[in-house]
Amino acid sequence: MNNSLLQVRDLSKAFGNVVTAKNLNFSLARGVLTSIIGPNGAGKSTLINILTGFIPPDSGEIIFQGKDITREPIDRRVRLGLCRSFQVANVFGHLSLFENIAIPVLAVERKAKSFLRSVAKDGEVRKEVDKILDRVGLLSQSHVPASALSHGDRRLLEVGIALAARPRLLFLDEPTAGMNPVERTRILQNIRDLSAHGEVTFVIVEHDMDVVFSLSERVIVLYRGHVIGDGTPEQVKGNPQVREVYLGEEVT
Amino acid sequence: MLEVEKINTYYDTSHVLQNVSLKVAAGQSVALLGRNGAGKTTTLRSIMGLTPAKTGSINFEGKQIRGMQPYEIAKSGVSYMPDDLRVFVDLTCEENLEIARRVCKRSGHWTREKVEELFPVLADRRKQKGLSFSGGEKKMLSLGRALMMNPSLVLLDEPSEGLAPLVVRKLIETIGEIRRRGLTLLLADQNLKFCRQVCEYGYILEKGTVVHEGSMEAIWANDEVVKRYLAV
Amino acid sequence: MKSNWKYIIVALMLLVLIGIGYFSSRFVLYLAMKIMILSIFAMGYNILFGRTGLLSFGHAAFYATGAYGVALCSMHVHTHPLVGIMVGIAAAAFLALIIGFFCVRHTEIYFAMLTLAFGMMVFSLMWNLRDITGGDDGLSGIMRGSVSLGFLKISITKDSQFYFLVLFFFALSMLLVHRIYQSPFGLVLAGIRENHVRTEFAGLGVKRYRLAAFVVSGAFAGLAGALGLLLESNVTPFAAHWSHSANPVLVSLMGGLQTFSGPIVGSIVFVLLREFIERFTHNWMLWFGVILLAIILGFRGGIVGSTTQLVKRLSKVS
Amino acid sequence: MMESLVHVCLAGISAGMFIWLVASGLTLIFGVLRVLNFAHGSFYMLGAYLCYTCLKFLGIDFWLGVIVGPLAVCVVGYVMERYLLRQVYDLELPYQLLLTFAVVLIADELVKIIWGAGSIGSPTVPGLAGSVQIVGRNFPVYNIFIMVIGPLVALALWALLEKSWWGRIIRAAASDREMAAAIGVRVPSLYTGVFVFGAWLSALGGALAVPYVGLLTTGMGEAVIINAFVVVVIGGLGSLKGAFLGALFIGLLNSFGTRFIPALDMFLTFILMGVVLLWRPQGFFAGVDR
Amino acid sequence: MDKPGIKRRDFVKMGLLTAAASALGTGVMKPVGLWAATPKIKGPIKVGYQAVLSGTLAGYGEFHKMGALMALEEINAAGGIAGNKLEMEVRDSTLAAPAALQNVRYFVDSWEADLLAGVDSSGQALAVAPVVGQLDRILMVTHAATEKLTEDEVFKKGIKQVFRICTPTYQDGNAAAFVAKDLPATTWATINPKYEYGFTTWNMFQDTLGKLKPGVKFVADSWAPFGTTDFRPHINTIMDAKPEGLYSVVWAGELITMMKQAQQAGMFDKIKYVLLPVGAAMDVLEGLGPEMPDNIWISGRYFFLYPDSPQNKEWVANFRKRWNHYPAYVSETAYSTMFAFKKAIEACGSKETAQLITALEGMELDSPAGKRVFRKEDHQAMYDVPWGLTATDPKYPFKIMGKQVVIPAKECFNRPPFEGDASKPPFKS
Repeated sequence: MNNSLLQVRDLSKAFGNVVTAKNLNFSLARGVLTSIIGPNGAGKSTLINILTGFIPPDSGEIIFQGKDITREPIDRRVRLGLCRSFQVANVFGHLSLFENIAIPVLAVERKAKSFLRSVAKDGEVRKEVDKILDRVGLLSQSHVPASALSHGDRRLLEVGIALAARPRLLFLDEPTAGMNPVERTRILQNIRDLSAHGEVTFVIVEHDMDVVFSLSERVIVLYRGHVIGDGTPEQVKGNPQVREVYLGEEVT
Repeated sequence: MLEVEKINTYYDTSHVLQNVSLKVAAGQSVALLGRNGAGKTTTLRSIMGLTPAKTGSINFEGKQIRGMQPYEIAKSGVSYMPDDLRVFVDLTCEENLEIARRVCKRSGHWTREKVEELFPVLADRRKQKGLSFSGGEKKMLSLGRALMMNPSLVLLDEPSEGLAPLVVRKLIETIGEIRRRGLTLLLADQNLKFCRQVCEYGYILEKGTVVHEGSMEAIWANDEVVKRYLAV
Repeated sequence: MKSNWKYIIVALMLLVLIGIGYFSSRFVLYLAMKIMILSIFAMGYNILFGRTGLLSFGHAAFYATGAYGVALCSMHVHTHPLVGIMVGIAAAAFLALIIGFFCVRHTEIYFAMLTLAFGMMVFSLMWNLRDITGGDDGLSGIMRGSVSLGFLKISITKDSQFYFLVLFFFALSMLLVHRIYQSPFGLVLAGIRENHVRTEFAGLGVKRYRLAAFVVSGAFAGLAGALGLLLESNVTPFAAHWSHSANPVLVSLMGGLQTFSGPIVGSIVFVLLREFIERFTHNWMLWFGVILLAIILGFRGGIVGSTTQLVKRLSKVS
Repeated sequence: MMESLVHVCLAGISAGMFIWLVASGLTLIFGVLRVLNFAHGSFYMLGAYLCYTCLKFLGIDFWLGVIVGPLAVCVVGYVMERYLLRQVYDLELPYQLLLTFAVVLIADELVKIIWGAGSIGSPTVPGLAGSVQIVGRNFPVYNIFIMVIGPLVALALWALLEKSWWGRIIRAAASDREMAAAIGVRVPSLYTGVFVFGAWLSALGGALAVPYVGLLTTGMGEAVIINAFVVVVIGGLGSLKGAFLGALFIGLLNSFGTRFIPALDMFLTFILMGVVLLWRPQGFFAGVDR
Repeated sequence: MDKPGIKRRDFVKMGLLTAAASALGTGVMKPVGLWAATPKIKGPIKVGYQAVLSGTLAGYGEFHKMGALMALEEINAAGGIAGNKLEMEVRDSTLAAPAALQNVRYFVDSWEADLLAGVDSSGQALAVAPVVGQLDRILMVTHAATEKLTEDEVFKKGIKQVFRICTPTYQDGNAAAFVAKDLPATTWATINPKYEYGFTTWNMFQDTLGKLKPGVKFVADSWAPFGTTDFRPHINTIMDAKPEGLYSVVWAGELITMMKQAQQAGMFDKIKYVLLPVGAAMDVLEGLGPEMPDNIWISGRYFFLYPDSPQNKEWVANFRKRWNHYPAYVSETAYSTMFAFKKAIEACGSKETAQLITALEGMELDSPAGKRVFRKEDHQAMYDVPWGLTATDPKYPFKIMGKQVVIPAKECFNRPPFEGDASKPPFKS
């Protein structure tokens, strides 16, 4: 278990009488690109929300890099290296791309509290921001406000912000939704590169099966708060239960 | 009955629907298929006028309804069951049903008694507020509310989602019952098998455009399409 | 090109202000000081309101604290205006820290109502602690001591002398606020306004930054209050009343919320408008209300915001 | 002591009912339209002045004044919603506050121009002028009347919202505006209707306040609006039951506070407001409501 | 974001430049005395008048205006002051100190007023006094009553530019005690405004009455904040204490409300002796109409039926003809202010402040309210105001001051120099 980055023990969460996570147990290994899939309402988003601190679980523990973070606030988790991107592009609308990326960069470099130095003049920050903007292919639009971006570009920016926080473990919630093929290729290439470097361990929640199966080393299938499939893409593809929930149960 | 032609819909600047066209004939039941985020919900919302389409035309019973207010569209005979159901939590079950009939002022087959006949559980919970309903009950209530408007076209978003197999089977029967009353259906669902049971024709959406259309049987038989756009 | 223009505008403005200090009549000086003091209040306030997106209805409490701070300091401790101003700022910032600690737990209307409640508590404290604050009569006749810098003693007794002290603090505040807006801290605040969830997920404790913004804006309110006291040599508890808190809100909205110069332009319009309307009619509130309506309905984004957009549109056309 | 306690209670309840009459409209408007209407106090003032005018100059009976005055205010409410507020629904809260604030300035000044600047002592209402003796001390009949009217208005509002179809539609639109539109509710018209109705309630409060306060002044709206705001906040923004109980509570708190801890006076109200917002932002009586 | 083009260094430079200019300015600059007084009477004589014209007390401003305007018309019709036209501008003081200060500065520095008058609240008067001193213009206070204005600002701090034509708090506090000492009541209570005016007058009343009639008890005090519309809790407090006498300086609209509510609660059945030092204000009497109970002790800063002199009668008649109103006390003080100015200017032949101060100090003025003398030490106008019991008179649609007693001002006003044995009203031991 040394290689385990994040461990989830007996995690449960219910909203009223709707159970969205029921005694979940799994661990995520460092460097293993994992996908979480499942039909609508399977509890994928809730799971990410719980793991990243957005929603407190009813019971269970979350261990990140050997540290119990179940009760840690969001910003602490982020600083420990646990970050996420959002399903709907969740960017700073009126701010320029540079500023969008600069916010997490400043947080990482612990410069966010400084109130008299100019952000624009900080060479280190500039370099880091430019590097990330370049990586997601938006460097040329550095001064454009995020709200003026196309949908796909905004998703790229979204992932860029998440990356800028220098996470060890990064949850990407539908990173390619609404992207055109070029953008999609770029983002996938990025994920592959970073994953191969071992800098970031990715966990992806996706509906696009092409993405899931071309990227992942491991796939976890959730259904109604339970894990109903877990393994390599091939294993999951062959799992009859998984096929069942995806195409609908036999109803005749 | 319903002719959607090349509509384009945006959320802010993101171009969600791109030249979506589809047709629903009177009495027909049509499925919108596709994975999450493909644009199914947006298509239904555009027809309902909730997220108005910027360009294109939506023709309903010979009338252009694109650009009309949602309440006008509702009064002209389109009703809508959203995927998140959205029953009025502050109203009792009975009020939820009756309000639709009263506001819409369309007469027809559906009365509260008929709806309660269709979903007996609603009769049991007549005086309870919508807040206390379980997911399945809310679904029936939301569907019942849509019927109470006595529409000629019903838009159903994810009717089978989150329902146990037994309930899905019941739902198929119910939809059959509804259709016998002469209603036209346009439903968006991910569950191919379910759609096959209740619809004749299907459109597959992917990234905001229609990528495939055909009779449900043809879609069902087309393994490649299913694999590519719908399955794991 | 564009940046040069802004540089020139600021330089021109300062030149004009210096010119006013030397050549204009005492009433113009007085109005200019009022405008500058209100600008300091509003610029600081806008760090919280326009920048961080939090609407406070209690900032008059900090203004009043700054004013009472100077008054009490010069009555009981020392008449040095700079010492008084420091005391005023410190007192206001400290109060803002305490009140802010509770208020930043909420946002939007709950935040506004909470600041209203705390502001009115401060108001009634100032009203009731008669031995210290002079009750509703307030403290008056606080004379300005001279600014002594050890080797140099500058008299500010006359308005024409005091003007330059106000101008100095106005320029300093502009510089500071501008720096804050350019700084990482300012950027984080804008991030909180745009998307506080995302800011949290950038690894930043949003509440602490909100509190910091609250304290900084409270400190500016304190500075404004301190200068206001030195100008008027008087303060009453009404300075802490919620209706006084409405002033910076009005000024920011009139000028333009998300602009640096909005509060300044708003202050100019606010003070001059009132002054001019009153010269024509005793029903000044009626016309003030009508003009306010026109600004809200006609100039969304405030005067500065709308003008900038108009200029942009025109320059695109040509 | 008994005598004192009873009268402190009575004073508190009647004051509470009086606040309630004003706060009910404010709560209703906030609950449905999500607009904090600063100009609510102006409706109150206009209601009072118009009722007074009917009473004094047109020679109409007070009761007719209570009906006619608020109805005239409805017209003002209609114009304000239709031509002003509707422009700013999509803008942020501060703009709405500013707009309604501008209306307050205009209304105050217009009242001054029309009715004059001085405060006007109002005539008493025939039939409700006297006092009755309750445990050794006089208590005005009119206050008893207010104590009856308050709950009656609450009851009528409750019946309207819970039992009438219009009320159900309002509740539906309040809980889900978009879905209400999708079942055929003309939401903009409904909003106008609710706003006008809220204005009517406030003006009714103003009309009934004429004999209660005994005085009409420009700016009388501002005097009640803060208390009404406090009530709306501690009742849980938008909850009518909460506002009713909140008003009663504030009335009693003021009465007992003035009698037994006079040093705190308005401090008390704002401490309560702060505590409620920190401790139960959903409203002091949220549990009671649902 | 904003002003991205401005480089840091540029901004610093600009700051330094400003700082340098500031230093230079304070060191070298001498203000140009545009406002310096004219050596001889030249051109019109301008009076800047401020009173509250908005909010709940706006009615007072209107009454100020009526009196001042009437005087202005009369003076100009009779050839002005020393042959010069009298001009007046009226501004809204909004009852707030900052507005009062701005008005004063506007009048003097922009409109170039020669004289100032008005001011309603004590807070405003105290705020304005030092500024008036700096601006060196005469200010005649026509409504604000705080004794601190004349004792502290004029007498102690020597702000000689300030005068007051209306009665101060002594009339409301001390004079009331003189009335109370002859009443059989031995226990007194108050509902008073919860601000300095209320506190001061109640203290004066207690002090003076305590000395005039040892053994009286003050059994309850209830303090109504500004803007109180519901006095019932306060009435309960008082009734619980069962006093024989009630003293209250609650004024204007609030007094109307209080009286109505006290009447309803039957308070006047139980408390027979009620003293309302500002109850004889016309807005109160007219506002209450027949609802004002009989036999309540009322006074004011002027009451239109006193003195019974031809001058007063004629004035009241003229006022009614001009405005269709009975004159309020602020109308009288505003009116008399203009004539005080006229007399002083004509006496010294100048509108220069220093000379006017000398002319005004000790000056006697025959006014509708009777003979006024501006006390030299503290610039307080000494004149007598009646106290009386409310009574019904079929000639008037409101209660008037019936049986009247007059406590001479010099009996009940504090005497300069305000310290030592003579600091209290002279007691007939």
